Amino acid sequence: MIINVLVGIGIAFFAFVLQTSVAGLNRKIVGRLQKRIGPRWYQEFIDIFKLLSKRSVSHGWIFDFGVIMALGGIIGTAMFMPITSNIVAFQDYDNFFIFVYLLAVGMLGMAMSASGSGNPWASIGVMRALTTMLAYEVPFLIVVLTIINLSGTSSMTGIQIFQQTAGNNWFILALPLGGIVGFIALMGMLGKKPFETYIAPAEIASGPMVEYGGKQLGMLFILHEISVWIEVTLFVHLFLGGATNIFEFLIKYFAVYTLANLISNVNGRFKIDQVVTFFYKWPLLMAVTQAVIAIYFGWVI
Amino acid sequence: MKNLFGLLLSLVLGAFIILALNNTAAFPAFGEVDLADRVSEQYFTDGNVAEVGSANIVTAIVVGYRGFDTLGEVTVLFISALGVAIIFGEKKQERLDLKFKPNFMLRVGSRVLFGMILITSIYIIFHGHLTPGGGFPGGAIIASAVLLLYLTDDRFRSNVKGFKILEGIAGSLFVVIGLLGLVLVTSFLQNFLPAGTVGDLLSAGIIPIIYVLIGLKVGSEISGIVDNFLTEEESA
Amino acid sequence: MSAILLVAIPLLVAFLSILVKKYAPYLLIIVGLFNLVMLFLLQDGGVIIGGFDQPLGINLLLNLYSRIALILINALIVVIACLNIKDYGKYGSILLLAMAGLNGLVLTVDLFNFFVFLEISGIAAYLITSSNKKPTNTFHYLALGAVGSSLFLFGVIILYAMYGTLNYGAMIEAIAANNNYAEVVLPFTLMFIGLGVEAKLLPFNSWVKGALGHSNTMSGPMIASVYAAALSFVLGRMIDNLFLFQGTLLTIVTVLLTVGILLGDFMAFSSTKTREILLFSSVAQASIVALLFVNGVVAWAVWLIIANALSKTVMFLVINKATKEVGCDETKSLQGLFTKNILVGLAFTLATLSVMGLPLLVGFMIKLNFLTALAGAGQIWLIVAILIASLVEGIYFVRLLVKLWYKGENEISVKYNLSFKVVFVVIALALLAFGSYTAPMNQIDNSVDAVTEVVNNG
Amino acid sequence: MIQYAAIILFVFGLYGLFTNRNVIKMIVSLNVMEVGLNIFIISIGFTYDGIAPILSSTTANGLLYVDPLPQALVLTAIVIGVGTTALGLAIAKSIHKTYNTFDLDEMGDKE
Amino acid sequence: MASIEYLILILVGASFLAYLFTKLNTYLGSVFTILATMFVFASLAGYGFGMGLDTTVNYLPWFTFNQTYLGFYFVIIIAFVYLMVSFFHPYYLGQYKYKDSYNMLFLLSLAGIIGAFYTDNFLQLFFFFELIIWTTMFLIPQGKSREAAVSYFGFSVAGSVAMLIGIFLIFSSTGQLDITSGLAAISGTNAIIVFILFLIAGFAKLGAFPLHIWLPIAHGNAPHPFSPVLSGALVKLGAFIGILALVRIVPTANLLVDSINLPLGQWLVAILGSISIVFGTLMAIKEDDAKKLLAYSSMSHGGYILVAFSLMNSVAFAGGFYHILAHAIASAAAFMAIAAVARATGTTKMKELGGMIHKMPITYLAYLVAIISMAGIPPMGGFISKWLIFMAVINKGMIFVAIAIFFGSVGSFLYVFRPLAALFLGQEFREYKHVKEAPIMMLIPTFILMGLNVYTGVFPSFILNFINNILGELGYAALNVTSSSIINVFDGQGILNPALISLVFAVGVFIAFIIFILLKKSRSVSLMDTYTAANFVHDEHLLHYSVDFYAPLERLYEKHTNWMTKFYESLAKKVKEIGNLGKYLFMSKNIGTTMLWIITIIILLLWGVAL
Repeated sequence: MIINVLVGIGIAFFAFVLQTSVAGLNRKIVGRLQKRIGPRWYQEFIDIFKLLSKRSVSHGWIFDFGVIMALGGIIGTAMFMPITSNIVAFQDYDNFFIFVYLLAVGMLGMAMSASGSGNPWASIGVMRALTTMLAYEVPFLIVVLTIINLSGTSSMTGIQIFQQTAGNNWFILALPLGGIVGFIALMGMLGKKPFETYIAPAEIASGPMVEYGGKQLGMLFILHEISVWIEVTLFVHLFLGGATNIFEFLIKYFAVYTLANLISNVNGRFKIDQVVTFFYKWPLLMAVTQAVIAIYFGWVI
Repeated sequence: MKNLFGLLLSLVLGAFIILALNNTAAFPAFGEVDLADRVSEQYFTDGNVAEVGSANIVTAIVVGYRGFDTLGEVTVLFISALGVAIIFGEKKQERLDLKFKPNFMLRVGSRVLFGMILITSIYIIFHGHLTPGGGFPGGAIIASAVLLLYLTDDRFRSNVKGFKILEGIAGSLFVVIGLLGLVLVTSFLQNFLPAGTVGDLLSAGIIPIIYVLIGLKVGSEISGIVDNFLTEEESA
Repeated sequence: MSAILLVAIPLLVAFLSILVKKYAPYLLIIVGLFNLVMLFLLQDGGVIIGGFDQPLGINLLLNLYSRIALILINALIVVIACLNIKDYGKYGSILLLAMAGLNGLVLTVDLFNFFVFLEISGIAAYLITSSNKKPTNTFHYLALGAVGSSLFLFGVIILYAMYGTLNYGAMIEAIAANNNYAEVVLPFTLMFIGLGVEAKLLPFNSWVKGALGHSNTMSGPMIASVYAAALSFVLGRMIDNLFLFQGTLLTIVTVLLTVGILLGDFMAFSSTKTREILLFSSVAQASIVALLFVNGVVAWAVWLIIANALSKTVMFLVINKATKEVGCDETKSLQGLFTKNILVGLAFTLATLSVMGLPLLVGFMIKLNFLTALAGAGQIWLIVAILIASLVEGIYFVRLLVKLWYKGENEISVKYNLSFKVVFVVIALALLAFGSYTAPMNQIDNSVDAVTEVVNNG
Repeated sequence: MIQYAAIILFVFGLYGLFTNRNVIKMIVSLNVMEVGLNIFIISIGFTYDGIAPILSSTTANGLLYVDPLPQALVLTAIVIGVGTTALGLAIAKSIHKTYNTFDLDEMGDKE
Repeated sequence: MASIEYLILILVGASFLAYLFTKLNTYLGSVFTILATMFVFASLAGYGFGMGLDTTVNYLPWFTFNQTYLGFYFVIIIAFVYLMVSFFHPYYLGQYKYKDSYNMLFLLSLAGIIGAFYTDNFLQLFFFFELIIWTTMFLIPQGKSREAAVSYFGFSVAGSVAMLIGIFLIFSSTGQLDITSGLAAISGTNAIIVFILFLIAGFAKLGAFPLHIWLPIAHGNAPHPFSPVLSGALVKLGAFIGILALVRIVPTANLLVDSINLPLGQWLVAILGSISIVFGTLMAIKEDDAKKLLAYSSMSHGGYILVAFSLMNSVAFAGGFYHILAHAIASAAAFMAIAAVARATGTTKMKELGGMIHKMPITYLAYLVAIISMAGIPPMGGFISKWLIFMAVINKGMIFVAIAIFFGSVGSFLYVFRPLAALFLGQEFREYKHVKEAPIMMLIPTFILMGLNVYTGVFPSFILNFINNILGELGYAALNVTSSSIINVFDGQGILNPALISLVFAVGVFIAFIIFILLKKSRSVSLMDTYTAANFVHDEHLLHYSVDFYAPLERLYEKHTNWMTKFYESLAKKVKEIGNLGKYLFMSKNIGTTMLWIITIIILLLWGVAL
């Protein structure tokens, strides 16, 4: 049992390192796009460790406890996540719904501490984050419903194995509409440009993060990096057939994150109710038609 | 318009009732009534007639066989008189001025007529069990006599108190006779006096007594009602 | 010592009471108690009057059914008399006559005699309603009552013409022997409508709104519980034994009664005056009782009549006393009535719950059993109608209770003297006790009101 | 024939009650109805060659009598009619005292 | 050897004693109520689990009791909620008008509940069902509004009337009056009608979609200590009736679409359940009064229960049963926390409250634990039941129900967070400076409920084993539950080990805590000292964001939120109109109309004979 926990912590640390470096690389790529060199690839590490070393301000015990609970929740979720179809901390216990709900614990912790800080902008930011979550969650879960229903299992490794078996191909090909909806939902989860209203710096003083500084902000950055890793790995395992070895995983991971980042950089930003109406119009429609086609008529490419 | 519709509807109702009665075989057509298949045939058997002893079979039924109905009926009149009194309230009453001043001749003449009317009513009451009539018509005639006095004399006030007492006593005597029947013989209102021979004055047991009581009661009640109608509160 | 005394003694005392005006109410109470004592001593059986047996003379019948009815009527009249000695003293003799009339009505087994007693109790009822000081309503009641009893007489005469007898038992045998349904429709319709007017069945009871809408502590309980109970008993006996309900007659009567139940409750739901709510609910209850008799559920109809009579007495007494002191019976003006007098409030609530048919109260046991009996007879649609009506009834009664228990804007203080409280508590406890201990309720069965020919003299 | 006339009279009484709004007229139509009914009751007992049910010493037995029972009943019915009419008129008088009109419509508004 | 009949008699006796004691002194009466409920709960828990209560009857001859696992499951939950709530009585009863009748009716309704669930006879079930309705109905007007009692009573009696019609339909068609054989015996169209009638009763009591108007009115305005009972315990009665219909009646309706393999009846119930989830969530997000918000949440959780019991397989049933327990505890805890705040501040409106955490931290923790369970987040019980329901729905592949369920679970996160942020967190208002934490007696139940929430979330095996007994009794395959995890029956792959999840979560928090401790200690600063972009604010009310918390979301559906209430109001108006029509037709002052009716009826009746 102890070994599994240690492996889990290893996975969580690996997640942090991988995502921070990939984020650094992406900053370089986006720089290149805008005809500038862009910062060093390890710039993200520097920012985080600079923040962690600073002495900051605290607005009461709930302010700190919320951050700890948030980061703890995200680390716990990451420990469950399988990297490839054979590297996983807790065999058979990596059920899909654990990730959806443990992410919610992270969200709850951050929301609590933000509201506890006493700054109205933080509460408004939290409200926006929750509304966006309500928006992208439902279409995403419908597509996942189709995947679980087809693959017959709700554990992540099971779904990977199902896609890797000879007969059927990746879900992004098998369920094209589902893949598109999954990617749009991923953009929402990551808070990339079109759906960035709740954490965008230009919006009301970067929403929930307004009162943080120093180690709290650093910890929130770590939280952000690990949650991005979880969401992207989820997308990889669900739609791109997971990975048999670590290198395949890294390539797929890098491809998905860079694509999402590139799309994000060319987009504007939705207002909050536009986000909700957008998600409940096209993505939900596509997800439902995909589900109806896949489950009722059984046409899976 | 509404009246026309009402008339039409009532005519339809009447027609329906008539047709319904025609269609039912058991309902005897007018006139072809056969006493045999009715209970009233037994009223004529000699045994029963002798037992009740009243020549006038209707009176035999009214007071003899179905005396309880008559008791009920007398109560109806009693309660109407009582009701009329209550509705007009208990305060002292005085004559309603009818703006009609009778002259002397009328006032005296009516006194004479009053006596004659009384005699006829007494006759009718006492011969109840022999000839048609009896307590009720007799009482009504007494009341009409009192009404005559009221109409002809605008200051005349009958002795209301007296009528009330007479009414009360007559009614209770009627019930007492009934109870005597229960005590002396077997059942309420049963004839405990000898029936006598059919046809002569002192026959048919308690029937004439009851009829006299009824006559007195009806007479006093109706005149009480007449008094109530022709008076109004004391405007003092 | 025969059942005739139950009618004769009140009549005798009534005739004497006009001589001694002041003591009429006390005489009434004495006679009432005497009747109650008599009722426990008399044994069952027929009574001959005038010395002649059944076909010629009139006879009365005292069986368990009429004994229950008489005990209920006399007891309630005594209770109402005791409570109204002070302000309605002068109606003592009227109540005596009403008692005589109702006793006669229940006892007699002769149709014409039944008509006479119907008339006596009717006129007594008109005079009782005249105590409300609303002559137009009394006139309305008188006119309808007269029409009703004339129709009834018409029906009786047609029956006499057909079968030659006026006695109940003989008539039933003659009809059974003849067994021709078509010819019996006309008399039974007329008699049913005649009785329907008095028993407050729906299309014929427009007088109820006037009579009970402005009732007082004497006329309210008298009309709503004593007269209603007596007429229901009598109507029930006639429906069960005499009336031959088949074919179109049965369907139309059932439709009339069901519409009566539903509309009664809807009308109560839509009215805001408290007395109107109570009177419409008693219209609905009367139709339910009639419906039960038509479907042969006699035992539980009897208990329903008793329970309704008791609860309506309490409710009308409470509301009429409050209206007299407050002046207006709108639910808004009576708000917060029970905040001061908790005991009266408790009794009123228990009575209302029993009428609604909620557990722990006798009303529930009765409702459940008669519905089961109806289900046994396969009358699902009647059950649906009754239950929907009881749902609407539940809502408007709760709306009333909630208003009465909690203070409104203006403060009202109504004082109930001790005798009122004693009566309320006794009735409320009876409703509660029989709600759980229902053993005695199962003694009587559906044949309780059969008119038997047993005759013994005296 | 008289029986049909009686029924029609009864129905006219009902019609009177049904359309009139004047209290006195209603009492009158009530009486018309009761008279119609009483005549009907009498007509029930009538036989064509029947004589009045009075036994007199001169008449031999074996004669055909009219049915005495309806006549007894009608006696009671008439008296009851009188009772109700008396009460009705009393109430009419008290109505007149309070609303000083006999027409039910006019007094409708003075609740 | 406790017997059910003794329990009921003791409770009835205790209720009268409570009436007398409360007349003497409120505190004494309430403590007596607590002892009475505790005694009943203890004897129930002691003997009940092993079905040990004897069912002999000697004082109430016509009652027959029998024990079922299903009945006991409900009784123990409801009795537990009653016990927890009774701790609140000493502090709240002071300000109510009819204190003594409060305690009496409280115990009487508990007696009704015990009777209702321990019977196999329909009429007896109806007897206790109605007893509960009217005893609780009299408690509601003691709170803020009077009309609440009327609408509560109206809908509950509508439900019980439907049930009674169903019972009599069964009785007239099969002659059976006991539940198990009665429900099994009916078939054909009767079965469908009874199914619908029982569901109307279930929906009315659960406050599910078509019959939900009374829920926010009754729960929102009920007296503070009574709302937890209303939403935690009494709503479960509807679930019980719903189970009778959905599980016991053999479905005869044809299958809708073969791929969903659900009978039409069950499918419609699932759709209605999902509509009430969505409707409840949307209305809860918009609600400003905390208690009304929680009422809408009970409505949407009622929808979950209905969906769970309409999927006809053991995993869904297990999820449904577990959800009944989890929701009962969570909503009772949440309502009690709000009640504690309401006692201290006097209002439950979120506009007027803020920053309660600083003065009432324990109540805050209780509320936090409760809403984590309500939102279905892992360490708490709500997650397991929601997980089971999700797995069942996904396996059945019902898409539209799935939309509603996912929307409901995410939406529940939104509306439970709203009171947390607006009520507890945010700025601390000046006027609530004097507010103290709830007294010890009130904190005992909150601690117990917190512990129970966590226990049901982390070690579900004991409860799931008991639920397996129920499933066995209902004739469904048991769920294979090992000591630590639930093996999902569908594919053997979906395994859930709640203990492991909590452990991993704890490890994560521990790591985060170490990171936090190692770094420099941050300077603590007052709540007013926040980044306000240079405009200086003195009044903390301005810095507290709580009004229209989800403004952008509310704007989307603001206009058409009360069409259901309008429907019921028009229904009531229709009945009034029919009443007035009846008065005009039959009760008019002139005698002509009645005469008209008499004449027409005679003509009608003579139609056959005369012509």
